Amino acid sequence: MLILECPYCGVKGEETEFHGGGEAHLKRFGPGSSDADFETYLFMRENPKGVHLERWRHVNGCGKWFHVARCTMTLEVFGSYSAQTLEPPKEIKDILSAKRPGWSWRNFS
Amino acid sequence: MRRYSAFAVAREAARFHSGWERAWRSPQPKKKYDVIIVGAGGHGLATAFYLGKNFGITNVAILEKGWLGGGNTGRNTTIIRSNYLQDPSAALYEKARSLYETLSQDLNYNVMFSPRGVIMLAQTEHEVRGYKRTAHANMLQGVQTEYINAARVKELVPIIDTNGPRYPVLGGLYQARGGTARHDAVAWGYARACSDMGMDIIQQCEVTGVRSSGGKVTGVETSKGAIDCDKLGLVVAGNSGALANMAGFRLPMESVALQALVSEPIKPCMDVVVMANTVHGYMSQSDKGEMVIGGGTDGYNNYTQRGSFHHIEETVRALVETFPMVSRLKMLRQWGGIVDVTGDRSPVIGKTPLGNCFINAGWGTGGFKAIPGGGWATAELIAKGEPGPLSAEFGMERFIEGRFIDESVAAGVAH
Amino acid sequence: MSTRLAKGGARIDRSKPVTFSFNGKSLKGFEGDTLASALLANDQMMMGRSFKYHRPRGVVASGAEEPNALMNMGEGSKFEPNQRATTTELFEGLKAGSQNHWPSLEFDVGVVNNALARFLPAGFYYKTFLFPRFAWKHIYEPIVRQSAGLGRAPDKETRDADTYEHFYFFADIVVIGGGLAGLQAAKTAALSGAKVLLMEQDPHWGGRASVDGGELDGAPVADYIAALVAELEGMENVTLRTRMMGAGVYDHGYLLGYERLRDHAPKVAGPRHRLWRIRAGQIITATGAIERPLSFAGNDIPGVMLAGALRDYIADYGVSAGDRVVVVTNNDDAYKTALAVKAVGLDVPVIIDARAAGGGAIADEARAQGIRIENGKAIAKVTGGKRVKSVKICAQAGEGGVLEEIACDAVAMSGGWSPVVHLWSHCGGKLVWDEEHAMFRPDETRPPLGASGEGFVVPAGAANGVMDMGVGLADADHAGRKAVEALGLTPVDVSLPMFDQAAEAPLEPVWMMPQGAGPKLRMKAWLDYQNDVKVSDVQLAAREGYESVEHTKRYTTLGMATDQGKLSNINGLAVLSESLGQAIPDTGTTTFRPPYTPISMGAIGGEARGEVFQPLRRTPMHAWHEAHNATFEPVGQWRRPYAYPRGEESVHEAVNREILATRASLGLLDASTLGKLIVKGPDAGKFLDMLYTNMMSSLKPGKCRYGLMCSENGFLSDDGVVVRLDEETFLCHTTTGGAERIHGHMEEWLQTEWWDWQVYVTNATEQWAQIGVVGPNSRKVLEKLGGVDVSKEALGFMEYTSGKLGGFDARIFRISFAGELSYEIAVPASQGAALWDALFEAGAEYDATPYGTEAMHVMRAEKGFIMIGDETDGTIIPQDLGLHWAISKKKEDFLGKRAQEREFMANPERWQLVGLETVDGSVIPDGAYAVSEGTNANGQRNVEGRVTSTYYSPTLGKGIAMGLLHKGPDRMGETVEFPGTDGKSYSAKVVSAVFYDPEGEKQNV
Amino acid sequence: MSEARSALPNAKFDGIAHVEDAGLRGMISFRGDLSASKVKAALKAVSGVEMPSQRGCNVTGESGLAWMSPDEILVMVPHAEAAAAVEKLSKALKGQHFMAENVSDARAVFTVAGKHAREVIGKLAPVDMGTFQTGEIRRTRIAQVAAAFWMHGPDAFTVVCFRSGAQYMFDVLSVAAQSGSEVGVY
Repeated sequence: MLILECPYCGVKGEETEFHGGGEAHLKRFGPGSSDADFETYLFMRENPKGVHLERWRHVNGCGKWFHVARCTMTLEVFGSYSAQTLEPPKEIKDILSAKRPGWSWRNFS
Repeated sequence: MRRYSAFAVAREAARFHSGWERAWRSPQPKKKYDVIIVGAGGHGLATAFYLGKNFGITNVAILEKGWLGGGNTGRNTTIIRSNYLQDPSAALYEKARSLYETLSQDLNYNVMFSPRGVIMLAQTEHEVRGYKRTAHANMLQGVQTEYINAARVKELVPIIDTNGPRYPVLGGLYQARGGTARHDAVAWGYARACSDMGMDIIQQCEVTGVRSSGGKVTGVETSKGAIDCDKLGLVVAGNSGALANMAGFRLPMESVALQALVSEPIKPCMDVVVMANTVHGYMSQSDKGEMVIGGGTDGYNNYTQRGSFHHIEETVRALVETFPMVSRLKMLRQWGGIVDVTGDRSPVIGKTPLGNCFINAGWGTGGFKAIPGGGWATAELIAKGEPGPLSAEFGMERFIEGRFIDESVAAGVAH
Repeated sequence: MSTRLAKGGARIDRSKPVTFSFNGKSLKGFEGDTLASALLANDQMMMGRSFKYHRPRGVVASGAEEPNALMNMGEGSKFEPNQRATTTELFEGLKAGSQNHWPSLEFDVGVVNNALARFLPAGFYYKTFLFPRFAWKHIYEPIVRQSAGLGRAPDKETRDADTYEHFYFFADIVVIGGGLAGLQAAKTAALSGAKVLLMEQDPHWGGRASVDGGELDGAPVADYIAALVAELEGMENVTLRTRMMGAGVYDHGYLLGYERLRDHAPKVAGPRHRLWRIRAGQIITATGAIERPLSFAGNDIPGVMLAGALRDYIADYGVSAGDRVVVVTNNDDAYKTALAVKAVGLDVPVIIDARAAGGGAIADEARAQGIRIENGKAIAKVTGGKRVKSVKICAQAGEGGVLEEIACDAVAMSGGWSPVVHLWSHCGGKLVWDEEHAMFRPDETRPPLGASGEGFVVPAGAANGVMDMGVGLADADHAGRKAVEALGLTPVDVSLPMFDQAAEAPLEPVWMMPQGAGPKLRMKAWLDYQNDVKVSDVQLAAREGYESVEHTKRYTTLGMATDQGKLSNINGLAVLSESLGQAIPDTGTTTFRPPYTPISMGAIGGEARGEVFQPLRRTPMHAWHEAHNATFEPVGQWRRPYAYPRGEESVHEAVNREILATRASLGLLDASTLGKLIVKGPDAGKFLDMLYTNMMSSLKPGKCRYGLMCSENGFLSDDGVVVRLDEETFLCHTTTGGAERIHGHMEEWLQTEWWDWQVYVTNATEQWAQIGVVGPNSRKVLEKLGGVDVSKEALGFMEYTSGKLGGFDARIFRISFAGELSYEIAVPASQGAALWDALFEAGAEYDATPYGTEAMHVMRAEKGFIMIGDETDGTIIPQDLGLHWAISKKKEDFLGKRAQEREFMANPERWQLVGLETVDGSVIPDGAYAVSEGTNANGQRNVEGRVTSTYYSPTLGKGIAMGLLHKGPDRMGETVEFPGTDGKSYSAKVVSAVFYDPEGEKQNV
Repeated sequence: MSEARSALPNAKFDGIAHVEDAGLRGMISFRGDLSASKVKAALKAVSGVEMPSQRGCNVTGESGLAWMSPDEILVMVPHAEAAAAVEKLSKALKGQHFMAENVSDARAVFTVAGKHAREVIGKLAPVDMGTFQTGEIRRTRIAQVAAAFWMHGPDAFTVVCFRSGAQYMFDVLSVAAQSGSEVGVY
C-alpha cells in the first residue's frame, strides 16, 4: 500500500486516494505519424525492473495529475513532480543518480 | 520412467517408499540444444512437452531461474474454463481445457482436473446480455456453455445469496466442464514427462543475456554459463519485459501484481467455481477445503510479488456480499503474483524481431487455464517457425494493425 | 489426567466460575481461562482429529501456534469453525465442539485412513486415482474432499449477525507485542518523544516473561511489568491496545492491526472485530519466540506437549497436563518445566536430555530436587492411543533400541525456540541462520524497505533471537533507539533493570530422535500435526526430487495448515536439508505471508455490507420511483427505474404500456443520471474539437449537437448532446455511467497534454435534476406550466433555452432520444422532485406516464439510435455504426483519428450496422450471431455478424433488432440466419435500422 | 414552487457521535488564477473571508472559502444567494479566464459532532485524525466515495459529498457512529 505525495496540494496520502495512470512522458503521435510510432505510443512500454517514471492522479483529492519516480523492485518512491513537463526535473534526476547510480530510463539518465 | 499407479504405491509401501525414483533429473546444461525454452513454468514445460510429443524434438533444455513451477503456475487460483467470447480465445482455451480432460493419463501424473463447473454470475442487465452473447458464440465455437437462470444458480451453489440487496443474481453463464486442477501438479507432471523424454530441466539457472548475430539468436548467457541453441522460446510471464530487453526488443506489456487468498479449510460447501465480475471476486473450494479467492490487480508496475491490501478488502467484501457465510470464515493466507498484461489483455504467442526467437507471454490473470493449449500452440510455432491456427491471431503484429482480441467486451462498459 | 490444581493461575479468577459446553457436555472453568486451559482442567486432553489420518489430537501449545485444538464455535448466525482453543477466552455460555470426525471425537470412522497410513504417503494422490478417467471427479475426489476440510461450513443461509469496522491510525512507531521486550522498546521510543502505538494479541501484558518467576531490579518480574504498563499508560503520546494482533506488514509502513473486541464478550453491543489500518513510521516487532517440537515416534499422541506450554498452563491457569510428566529436551529451558511440575507437587519421572553433556546449572538444580536426568538419551517411541501411556527410552546416538519404558501421562518436549519472524518477513525482511542457537533470526542488515528506501522494521528481544531476559531488555531498548533515530529524533537514555541469568549450557540441534531412527520410527514422527506430515514424508519428497523448499512444502503440505507451519517449518527444513546433504541456510525458508494468524473475513470487509456494501447513487426523484413500484436496474453506481409495473402487470407488459403511452401522448423519464460537464474558456471549442469526432467549435450558442467521443485507440467510448450555452461555455452531456469517466478523461488531456490551453471543466451532473418530457403532448404540458416560450418557432429541434418554467429555474433542451416531440428539462436538484410532481399534475389530463430505462431502450431502437454499451462494446469504431456523418472530415486531428487509419480499422470487411427484422415477427435472442457457411481453421462455425440490440416493439407489433453484419449496408433485403441457444434458428431480413418514423416527422413538429 | 430540498432533509443519527443532515448550502466551484489580486478581491467580496492558503478553509457561519486545488476554490454562501454570487463573480472578473459554477445542489452536507467525532471520521477516511485541526480542509475518500471535510468547532466536523451519495454517506457515518464502537484513542 503505497504512500504518495501530491505535489499540487501537498497531501501525503495512501494509494487509495490516487489512481495510477501508467508510464510517463509518452509522446503523442497523431495523424500523419507512422504505424510503428503510433504503436509505440499506445502500446510499447518500458516496464522496467528498477527506476520507473509514471503518472498518477490525486483522484480522491485535489484531482490533479502528477508524475512519480519509483522503483518497481522495492517500491521506493524517489519523488513526485509536476505533470506539466516533458522530462523529470533536475532535482528528481539528482535523487535518482544518488540512489541508483547509473540509472537510465528511456532516453533519460 | 516407472509408472505411477495404486499398485506401485502399494508395492512401495512394503518397503517404506524407499524405491521411488526422482520425478525429474537434475542435469548440468549441455553446450548446445536444438531448442532452449526459458522459463520452467506451466507454459514453458508444456511447450517443451508438446515439442517432444507432437514434433519429436527432444534435444531441449528448459532453463529456470528459480524452481520449476514457482512463478504464476504455483500462485494462481487454479480455475480452468474456456467460455471466452472471441473466436481465437475460445479456440485456444478450449483446446487447453480439452487437453486437461486427459492430462492426468497423458502425463501419468494426477493433476486432479476436476470439471466441477464454472459459473460467471450475471448481476446487471448488461451482464445478462453479455453472457447470452457469449453463450451464443460458444455454441458456434464448439464450447459447451449455457445461460442459466437465478434459480438454477442457487441450486448449483446453495451458499450463494441470489437476492442480495445490492446486486441480485439475475442468472449466469455456466460451463459444466470447466473446473479446477492442482496447479503444482500440472507443472510437476509436465516436468516429469519432459525429463523422461530426455529433456534437461535446469533449475537455479538464470538467463542473463541473449546472444544473437545477424538477426538470429545463437544462444543464451546464464548463471551456469553460455548455452547455444538453434531456436529460443521465451516463456517467462512477468519477466518477459526483462528478457525481451536482453534480446533487444520491447513488448506491449506491463507487469503488475495480482493477488489471491485462501480461507481456512472447512468441510465441502461449494462444488462449483463462481466468478462475480460486477463485484470483482471469484471463489472455489479446494479439495483441502480452503475457499480459494481471487482478487484484482494493482494499477501500477510492480515486481515484488506483493500487492496492496485494499484489493484484498474489495474482493472479500464482494464475496461476503455474494456468499454471506464467508463472513464467518477466516483468511489464512494471501499472496501475490506478477502478471504481464498486454494492451488488449489477451496473450501473445508469436514471433519476435529475432527470426528464431519466439515468445509466449502476456497471459495476464488467465494463464493457468491455458497451459496445455498455450504449450501446444507454442510448440507448433517453434517447431514450424510459423504460427498454426491456434496461435495465428495472437501475434504481436496485431497491435500495429489495430486488430485486438478484446475479452472485456462481454463485461463491457455501462450504458 | 489433566486437572485443575488447588492453587495458582496468575490469569484466572477463581471467584468467578464460568459455565461452558464442549461437544454438548456442560463444563466449568474460571474467568481468565482460555478454552484450552478450561478443557484441560476438565481432563479433556483430546481436542480434535488430524486432517489426513484423523488421528486423535490433544492440545500441544498455549498460544497462537496451536495446530490441533481447533473448534466449531457458537451457533446459528454466529457459528464459526476453526476457532483456536488456546486463544479463545472463556465466557459464560460458550459453546464449542471438536472438528473433523464422524460420528464423534471419541470414535471417528475416518481413522481408517490412519490404518492405511503406509499407503498414503506424501503426494500419494499424484500417483493414484488415475483410472478410469472419470473416476477422479465422480468417485475419488468427493471422498478426498469429505475426508479433508476441518471445521463445519457455516449454514448456507447464514448472514453474520455481528458487525465489523475499520480504523485508520497513524503513529511514529508501532510496537507489535506487549511482552517485556515490547514494553521496554515502547518506553524507550515514547520517552524519546515519538508517538507510539503498542499492541498485544493477548488480553494480558507481559507475555511469557512472568511465567518463570525471577526478579528484575530486585522486584518480581510481574511487578516490573505492571509498573512499566502503568508508566506507559500515563504517557500522552502512547496508545496501548490488548487483544490486538499485528496481522500483516505491507509496503510503506502499512500495518494491519486485528483487534478482537467482542470475541470474549459477545453479548455486549458494538463491533466484533476492528481492523486497524495503521501507517507506521517505524515498526518494532517484539513478537517473541515459539518453541519447537522434537521429532520422535508418537510425538502427536494427546498428552505430548511443548514444554513451555505445559508450564504456561501451570503458571497462568493453575492447570496440570498430567500427573507424571516426562520432559524431553535438547536445551536448558525445558528444565524449567520439570521444576514447575515438581513445584506443584506432581511427578517428573525423568528428564531425557539428548545432549551427551547434558544441561547447565539448571540441571544441577533439577537433580537437587531429586529429578532423574538421562543425558544423551532420546525417546524411541511414545505409547498410547488417545492419551500418552508411556515413553520408551533409547540412546540419542543410536537407532532406537529401547532401554527402558517409563509410564507417564504427559510428555513435555522442547527442541529449542524459534523467533517469530513473520512480521519482519512479510514485506521482504531477510533472515540469517544462527548456527549457535539453531534458528533463523532477522538479518538486521537486510530489513524490509519503506517508501524512502530505508528499513522500517526493527526486531526486538526474542523475536530478534535474543532469548535471555536481561539481554533481551537491552536489545529492546536498542530497537527503540534505532527506530527513534530512523525517524530523525534523538533517543533518550533509559536505565535498564538488572537481571541475573544463570549460565546455560548450549542447545544441541536435534532434528530426529533418535538420530539413526529407521523408517518405521520416522513414519510415526510428526512434523506438521494438523496436516499429518511426518519426517518420512519430507524425506520422500527429497528423494523424488522435490528439492526446493517450496516443492517440498507443496508436495507434502508441510506448513500449509491453519498454523502455517509455526511449529513445523524449521524442523521440516532441517529434515529436508539433512536429506539433501546441505546446510539449512542453503535450503532457505518458504515465504512468510500475511496474516500472522487467520483473521476474519468479516473484519476484512469492515462496514461494507448490506445497504452500504457499495455506494448506491440516487436521483432527487428516487423516493418517488420507490413509492411507485419501480423495478430498478443498476447502471454503474446509479440505480435507475427499469419500468413501473402496475397491479398485476408483468415488467414486460409495463414496458410495452409505457412505450405506447409515450408515443400516444406523454411520457416522463428521470434523466438526471446523464452526465453534465461544463467546459469553459477561450480554448473550449478547440478542446472539444479534439475530444469529439464532430466539429464542436462551429456550434452556435443556444444550439445542440449530438457528438461522439473515441478513445485514442479509436474505439467509440461515449456519446451525448453538446450544448453551447454561450460563446465560451459548453455543456457536454455524457452517458449515465460516463460522467466521472469522461470528466477524468478531459482533465487528463488538459493537465497532461494541452496544459497551455485555457479551459476549465466542472462536473455539474448532480447540480441538475433532468426530466425527459416526451410525446406528442409534451409541448402542451410545458406550455401549461408556462413561463418559457417552447413553441416550434421559439425553440426549434436541437435548440436550447432557459427561464422560469412554472416557477422553476429551468434549462430546456429540445432534443429527442425517442423520436417524438420531446424536451429535456433541467432544474437545480433541490427542485427536482417538485418539478417531477408538477409535471405529473399538469400532465394528468394527458395521461402522463413515467417510463423506465427499458422503454427508453426500445424507443431508441425503434428509431435506430445507437446505445453506448449495446451497439458498442469497446471494439467498435463510429464507422462500423454508419456514423460517418458525425466524423468531421475537416479536422486535422481528434482523439482516435490516427487509430482509425490503421489497417484493420480501415478495412472495408468490418461488420456494419443494419436493422434486422425476423421473417415471422419473433424476437431474435439477445447476443445471437449470424452464421455463414463452413468452419474456420480451428473448427469453429464461421460467423458474419451479430445482434447488438433486440426487442419486441409494441409500436410496430413485432420483433426488431439492430446488428452488425459483414458488408451489411450492401445487403438490404437479404435474409440471414441467427441460430439461438434455444435450438431454433431465427431468419431475419436485413433492413434499415430506422424502424419508426424514418422521415423524423414526429420529432420535428 | 415548493421549498428547495436537500437530499435527506432532517436525517439524524445518535451513537458515539451525532450525525445530521446540514441542509442546503450555497456552493460555487471557482476555478481561476488564485494568485491574481482581482480574483482574491472578488472572492473576498462574495464570501467575506480572506483567501485561504494551501488546504486551508476559512468559514464563518454559512459563508467561506475552501482551498480545493492550486486553481480551485470552493466558495460558500447561503443557499439562496448562490446564483447571485455567481453573477457577482462573473461581473467582477469579466474578461478574465475563470469558471464559477453553482454546484450547491450537487452536494450533500452533514455534520458529525461529539466527543468521538474524530474517531467516526477516522474509521472511514485514510487521514490522520490525530493531528487534524480547525482551519484545514481535507479532500479525500470516506469509505468508498470522494468527500471533503473540515472542522466547524471543537469535535465538530462538516462533511461534504455528492448529493447522489447522500444516503450512502449518512449510512456509513451512522454505522461508524454505532453505539459501543468507541475506539478511545482521541
